[in-house]
Amino acid sequence: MSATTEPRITDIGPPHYEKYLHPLIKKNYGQWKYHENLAPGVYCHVAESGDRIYTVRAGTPRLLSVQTLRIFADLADKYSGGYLRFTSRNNLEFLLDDPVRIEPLKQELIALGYPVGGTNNAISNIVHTQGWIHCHSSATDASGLVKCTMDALYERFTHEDLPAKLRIAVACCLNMCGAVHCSDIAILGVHRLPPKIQPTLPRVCEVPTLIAACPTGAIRPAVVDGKHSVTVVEQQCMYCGNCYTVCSAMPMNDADNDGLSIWVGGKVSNARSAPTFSKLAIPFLPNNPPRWPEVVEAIVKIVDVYAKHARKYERVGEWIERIGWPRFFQLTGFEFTRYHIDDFKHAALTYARSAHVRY
Amino acid sequence: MSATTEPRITDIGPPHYEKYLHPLIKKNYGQWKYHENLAPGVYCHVAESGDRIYTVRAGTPRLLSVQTLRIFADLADKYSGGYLRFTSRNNLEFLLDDPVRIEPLKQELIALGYPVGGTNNAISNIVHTQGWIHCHSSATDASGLVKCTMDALYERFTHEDLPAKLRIAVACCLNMCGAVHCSDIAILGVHRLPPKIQPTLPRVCEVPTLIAACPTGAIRPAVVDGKHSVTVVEQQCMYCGNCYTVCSAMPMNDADNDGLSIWVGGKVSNARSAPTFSKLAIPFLPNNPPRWPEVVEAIVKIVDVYAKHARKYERVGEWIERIGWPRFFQLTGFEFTRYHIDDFKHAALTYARSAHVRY
Amino acid sequence: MPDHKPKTELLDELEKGPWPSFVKEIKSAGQTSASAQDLLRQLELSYQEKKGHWKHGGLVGVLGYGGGVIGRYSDVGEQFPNVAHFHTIRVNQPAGWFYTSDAIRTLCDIWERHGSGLTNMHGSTGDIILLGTRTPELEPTFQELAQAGFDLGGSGSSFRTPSCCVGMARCEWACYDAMRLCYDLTMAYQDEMHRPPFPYKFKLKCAACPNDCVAAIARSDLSIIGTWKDEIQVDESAVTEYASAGLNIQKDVCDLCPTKCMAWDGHKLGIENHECVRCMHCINVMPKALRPGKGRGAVLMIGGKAPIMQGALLSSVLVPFVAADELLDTVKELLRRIWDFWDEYGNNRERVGELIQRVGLPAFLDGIGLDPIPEMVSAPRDNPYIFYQAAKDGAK
Amino acid sequence: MPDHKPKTELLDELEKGPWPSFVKEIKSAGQTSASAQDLLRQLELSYQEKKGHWKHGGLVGVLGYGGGVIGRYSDVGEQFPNVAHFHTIRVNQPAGWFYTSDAIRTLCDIWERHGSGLTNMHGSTGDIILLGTRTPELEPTFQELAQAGFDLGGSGSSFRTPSCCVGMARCEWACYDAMRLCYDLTMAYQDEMHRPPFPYKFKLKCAACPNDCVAAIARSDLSIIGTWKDEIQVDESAVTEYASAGLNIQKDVCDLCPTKCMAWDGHKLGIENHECVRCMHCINVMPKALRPGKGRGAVLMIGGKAPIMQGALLSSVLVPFVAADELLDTVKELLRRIWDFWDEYGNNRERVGELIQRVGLPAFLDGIGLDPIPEMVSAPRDNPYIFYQAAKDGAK
Ligand code: SRM
Ligand code: SRM
Ligand code: SRM
Ligand code: SRM
Ligand code: SF4
Ligand code: SF4
Ligand code: SF4
Ligand code: SF4
Ligand code: SF4
Ligand code: SF4
Ligand code: SF4
Ligand code: SF4
Repeated sequence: MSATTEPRITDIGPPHYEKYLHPLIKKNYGQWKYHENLAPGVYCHVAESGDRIYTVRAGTPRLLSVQTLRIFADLADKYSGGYLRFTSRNNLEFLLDDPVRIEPLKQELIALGYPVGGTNNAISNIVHTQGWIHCHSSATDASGLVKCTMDALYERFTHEDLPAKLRIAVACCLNMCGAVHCSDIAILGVHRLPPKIQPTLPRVCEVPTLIAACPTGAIRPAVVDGKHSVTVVEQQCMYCGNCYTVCSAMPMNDADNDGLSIWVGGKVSNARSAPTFSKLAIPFLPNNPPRWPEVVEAIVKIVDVYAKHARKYERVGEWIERIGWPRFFQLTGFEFTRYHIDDFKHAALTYARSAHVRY
Repeated sequence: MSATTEPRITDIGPPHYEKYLHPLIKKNYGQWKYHENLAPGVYCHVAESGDRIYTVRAGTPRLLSVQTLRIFADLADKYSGGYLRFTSRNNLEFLLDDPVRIEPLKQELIALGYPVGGTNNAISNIVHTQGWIHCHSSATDASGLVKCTMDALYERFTHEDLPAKLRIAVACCLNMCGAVHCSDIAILGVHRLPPKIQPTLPRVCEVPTLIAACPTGAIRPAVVDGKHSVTVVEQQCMYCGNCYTVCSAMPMNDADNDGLSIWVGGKVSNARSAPTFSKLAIPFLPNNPPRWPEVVEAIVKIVDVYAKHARKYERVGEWIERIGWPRFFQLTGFEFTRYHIDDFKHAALTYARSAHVRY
Repeated sequence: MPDHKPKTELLDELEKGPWPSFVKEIKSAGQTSASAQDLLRQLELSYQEKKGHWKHGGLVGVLGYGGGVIGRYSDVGEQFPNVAHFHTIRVNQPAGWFYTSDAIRTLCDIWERHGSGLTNMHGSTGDIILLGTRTPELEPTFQELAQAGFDLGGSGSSFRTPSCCVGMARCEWACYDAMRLCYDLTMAYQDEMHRPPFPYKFKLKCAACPNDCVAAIARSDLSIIGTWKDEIQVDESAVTEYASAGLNIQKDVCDLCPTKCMAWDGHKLGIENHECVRCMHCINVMPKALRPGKGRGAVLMIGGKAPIMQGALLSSVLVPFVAADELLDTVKELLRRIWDFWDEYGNNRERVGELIQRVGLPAFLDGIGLDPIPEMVSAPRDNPYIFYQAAKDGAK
Repeated sequence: MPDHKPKTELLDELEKGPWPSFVKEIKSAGQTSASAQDLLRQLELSYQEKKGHWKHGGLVGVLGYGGGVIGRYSDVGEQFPNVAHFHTIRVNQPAGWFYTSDAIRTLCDIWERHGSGLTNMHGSTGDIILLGTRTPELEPTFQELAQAGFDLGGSGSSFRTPSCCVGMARCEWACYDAMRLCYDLTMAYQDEMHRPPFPYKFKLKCAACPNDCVAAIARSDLSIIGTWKDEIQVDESAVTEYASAGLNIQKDVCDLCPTKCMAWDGHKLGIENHECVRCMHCINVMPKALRPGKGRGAVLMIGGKAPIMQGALLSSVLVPFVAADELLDTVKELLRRIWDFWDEYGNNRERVGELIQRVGLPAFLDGIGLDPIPEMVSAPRDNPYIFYQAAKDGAK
């Protein structure tokens, strides 16, 4: 350590957000009065002061190149004084003080291939994860699934004609990086074979840690070629991949058996009903890149049936709760199987414990 | 075995019920059209044929001497052609074809000390168990608790002025012989000390059976004086008494620590809301025979608060569900303690998992 | 007869007050029964000490039966010799708890001769409880009961005495003949009732409509709850009568319907029957105007029980609808399969509901040969821990 | 630069269709980045084989930090050398994801110099994700970011990058200043974020009202959800406007209120505020007429997480209300106690919600010194398996 070297900068935290706020937002911070939805993808927030800020929202693939980001920056300079933000669902928002610029911005965005919409009762962007782009755990690709699903639901993004908000999420393995477990519709990558234990465990893979990692106690100590290792009781494995997370010598990938499951009826907001988990709709669909037709068909089916049957303000789960799960399976034509019946820890609490039955 | 002895009669089952049915009931069996509530304790059922059968219901202590039963038989002969029945809550019902006899029967019942009522939105008889009368498991006496509680609620039996039905049950230990676990209000006898293991286990008490009997795994094998026995890890014991049920050498009774807990909001019917379990209201009240004033006071409090605040048709649990548990504790003045928070198997599912909060 | 007036200061307090007193009952039995007197004395001691005085029951019973009697011994038998042995006899009640005065007197006479003269009318399971006698009296009591047409009920790891609501005998809502089904099933399983064949007790209760006046869903391993498949029968003019009599149909009926499938426009009551969950509320409120549909039967539910030992369970849907005339056969066939599975896989003292919880409903359904259907669950699983089978058996 | 046009028949299919294509993004980065090109090639292979090609990550990072970088290696590195090492850098986003065009360009320039030129805007936790670089580039990237005012986010068993909704910056419903709280807490725990001190990850998210636009309740160990204590603010004339504009207030508002605490008589909207659970529905439907009350703050909720390993959890109520101006101090004090307890009793890889589930909420409350209150549970226990303590310590 020499006194002359410049001190290395650490622990400065993120930039302070105020630097990036539109002056009109800084002025009216915490003083907003109400908002109006001017068109799909376009909001106007009105402050107590009478000031108005206009938001134009566009869909993105989330995976963005620096080239594209620079285009967004240029658009911001051109239309919104250089101010932009991203939403919690990876949409892009431009913040305008002049309503006259809304339409030209929209047109330019659309021309560039970025759809304007996703607000109000539209289907917004799909929250998703890494998939084959960057993760070792993935049973499928996330970006590809998002692309083909949103292609099919494009009109639902640019129009706000659903009974309520509808949030879709994709996660490529049971770790569920995102809010797949609480989404109106979720696509979840699943493995269906136990880990293939490699002949020798690397040093980081400690046997007790491995045993503790298994939610069902399927992992047992074993001695292989005189070395401490483990075996998996296959009947007890439900392919969660947690052992693989803690030890690279337990890979799960399998081209034929990996695939997708579809979940429905979760939500996060406290509006009306309490936040709730997504429930199993389809236990398995094949991994069929590049366009996963079976998955897309199933999602579109759910959205269409929901759009047709739900009442205004009813989220997917609230609608199913009202009509009952048997009718959901009837209306969608999805098969109800043994897999739909929970058999994990709190399973018995999901059995139908009343004589309330619909015919 | 000699061919001359009369064959011993076995496995004949109960008498066929038809023998005991009032002719008017036999005639209109399955052909009832509707019923009317003529007065507390008095029903009229009208058949498709136009026939009418009148029911007069009276409360009993359930524990009945042959002397009293003969009095009931005499009343039946005098007023109802000899036909009578008991209800699923241990009330007595006389079945009359002549409405003129209703009033005299009522008067005679009341004069004999058997209150007429318990129908409709009255508090009916308390379903209960053996207690110190006949059971080895009991943490309290059931009959005594019923007597003092019903003395205090007498007017609620003879009047039908509650918002809905209100069912009370008493059980003298966690075996809950009855429907304590699904009652509007339940009084439950509890132990609060671990079993006192006797020095030597009788032969029927097998150690593996004992270990398996404990829901929390508190029982461990031990060798005492060279003999196979068990110990109890006191921190893990929650005094359920199941070990005592399977082995007499693990008695639980303790004059100072046994007592009562109060539970509310359970129901059995499918009317409106699904059947549901009773929830803990008061974790412990002392065993204070002969009149258990603390228990009676608590029950009366719950009934009064419910009567005052619930809406028509709302069962106790439905009412609390609407106003929220915090308000229930406020209104009754009962203390909310650590014991109210579940810590058994599915405990985590009872935590408040939404931002729905009342202030 | 010893001293006719035991000193019972504490219990005497319980003769006061308007509700009929069990102490009076014990005293009244005590007029002719020494054991009733000693019961009172022992009970007074319990009240003083805040402690029961009964020992763990032993195995007592009648010849050839493995149940029906609860053995009971006092731990202060020297002090109260007449209750040193004080066994209870469970007598199978007539379905619906109907009696004639003669039947009552017959029971009283037998019990006065052979026991304490004290009864419970009835026990929580439904039996006539004859409360307290000595071992030598058991067989004679049993034989006299049998002569009079009565038999013992269940105890131990047996098929327990079934019970049922009053149903068709006096209720307009009965969707199947609960008393008859209860009787027929009781007769069908006399052997299972009297010679305990199971890992633990098995209870069955019949409620003829969803009001469940026998608490079947909470207290029986197999709960048979009446319901209907078609449309609620509506008598329009009676609806109008209720409205003009002051019933607030919107508030008291429609708003409380759990599925909000009813509409009232001030004149006509509309019901979207395919949304109705057959809860009974509207029918309960307007018995003259509404009635269950005509396509009647029952939903079969499995697993109800008290807390010991894995926690209490309400029964859950096993078969959402069985037509009334197919009930007996269907229930018998199902019971055979359920009992086989329980027999093979159930642990000692494991109720069938707990077994299902342990092995999982899908495995149980496999075992008894039923297909999974969405009516069996309140919602499909929300956790992704799925035991895929096809994959296990090899890729497909 | 090798071949500018990798053959990607399958991925090319994903350039078709109206939704913006991530394949186009990778190709566009590929114009200047060899690793983006190899990423595309490896991805094409994955699409052909239906199988990922990333190996388990190793421990890589920047000096003095224990997190912020996700190590990643290809298992077909010989084939695609430019992604043989392909680590991700997590950069802590500005609160609310607000940027200026300059800030964006600065990030782009740094990342173009040091990495693949690919990003995620943003990662699910909230970070700016810089997708793919080699180990030697990590430290230089980090230092250039720092010069530009950016720092790394969390990974591993650390305090993870907090995130928040847009809140007061552009939402009329914000009940506390979520962006500010998020920023202040991020700054307060730089050490916990950069040098993993915990048994496992710990996430915190701030939603300024119960609509929870950052899914805090589902995805954060500590979820701070704005709410109010007093009465909903009503602008009567605006209500009338909604009604005359055709809103069916009875059906669309009152009937959907979860506690049915609203009444509409065609003229006036009544709200029984003490029954209101602050769900937001009525306010959402009539933003011009209704607003949260003035006594604002937040409910603190604990334990939200994804399924691994004991099953997913939604956060549950820990403190039902903290006034807005006390939030920072209260949260810091609570975090200290929670982390102490977790540190002492948590197992390796046990989220705090799972710890609470294992030891029980009462024990957790004891540990952090909070009193139990009924707001913490949806209902009191229904099983009678109570661990009485007073009795354990001796009779009382
Ligand atoms: C911009 C954003 C916050 C942010 O900081 O980025 C946001 C902004 C707004 N939300 Fe949101 N919500 C945002 C994510 C969410 C999320 C989180 C999520 O989807 O992962 C939720 C919870 C979703 C759920 O329950 O699963 C969410 C649940 C709501 C709700 C409740 C809807 C419901 O009935 O359940 C409202 C109220 C409404 O829409 O009536 C709402 C309303 C709003 C309003 C109208 C608030 C306002 O007055 O400004 C904003 C515009 C809404 C719109 O997009 O239609 N926002 N909102 C997020 C936009 C995401 C996107 O690009 O689509
Ligand atoms: C006689 C009896 C059946 C029997 O076979 O013995 C019976 C008989 C009737 N019940 Fe019941 N119920 C009887 C026990 C029950 C039980 C079981 C129990 O209490 O253990 C229940 C379930 C209670 C629960 O949910 O916890 C029960 C829940 C109902 C209900 C649903 C009430 C509700 O809103 O939840 C009705 C409908 C009503 O009252 O509107 C009902 C209605 C009726 C009607 C009106 C049916 C009819 O049309 O005849 C009968 C007279 C009711 C009354 O007593 O006011 N009966 N009824 C039982 C009388 C017990 C007693 O002496 O008090
Ligand atoms: C007599 C009776 C209580 C009463 O006063 O009415 C009774 C009394 C006893 N019950 Fe019970 N149970 C009685 C109905 C019930 C009911 C209610 C029912 O059947 O509808 C239940 C709850 C429903 C259920 O079975 O789950 C019930 C749940 C238990 C349990 C807990 C079972 C469980 O799985 O949770 C035990 C413990 C056991 O079996 O070891 C039990 C055990 C006992 C024992 C045999 C005590 C023991 O630990 O061995 C009691 C004998 C008392 C005695 O000396 O007379 N008793 N018991 C009831 C039977 C009378 C009859 O035949 O009509
Ligand atoms: C990058 C990201 C997904 C994305 O594409 O956005 C991600 C990627 C990974 N997550 Fe995640 N998680 C990401 C947000 C989440 C979220 C969402 C959130 O934070 O709001 C969750 C659910 C919430 C939660 O934490 O419970 C999440 C739940 C998990 C879990 C399961 C944790 C659990 O307790 O259930 C794991 C497994 C683990 O920690 O070992 C996990 C593990 C991983 C690892 C590190 C893989 C592993 O097994 O070690 C992934 C690295 C992928 C890679 O190579 O880049 N990731 N992960 C997200 C972080 C970006 C960011 O910093 O902004
Ligand atoms: S969901 Fe699984 S596969 Fe996808 S990014 Fe997260 S850990 Fe990786
Ligand atoms: S995949 Fe999951 S269930 Fe299977 S062995 Fe690994 S940790 Fe256990
Ligand atoms: S509840 Fe307990 S003490 Fe009472 S009769 Fe049943 S087993 Fe005996
Ligand atoms: S009383 Fe219950 S918890 Fe305690 S040792 Fe006995 S069986 Fe176990
Ligand atoms: S359960 Fe139904 S059918 Fe049986 S008595 Fe009760 S209301 Fe009548
Ligand atoms: S029976 Fe119940 S669910 Fe059906 S219409 Fe009547 S109130 Fe509604
Ligand atoms: S959570 Fe509430 S305050 Fe925050 S953006 Fe959403 S609606 Fe507005
Ligand atoms: S916020 Fe929700 S609970 Fe409160 S009044 Fe409005 S709709 Fe009802």
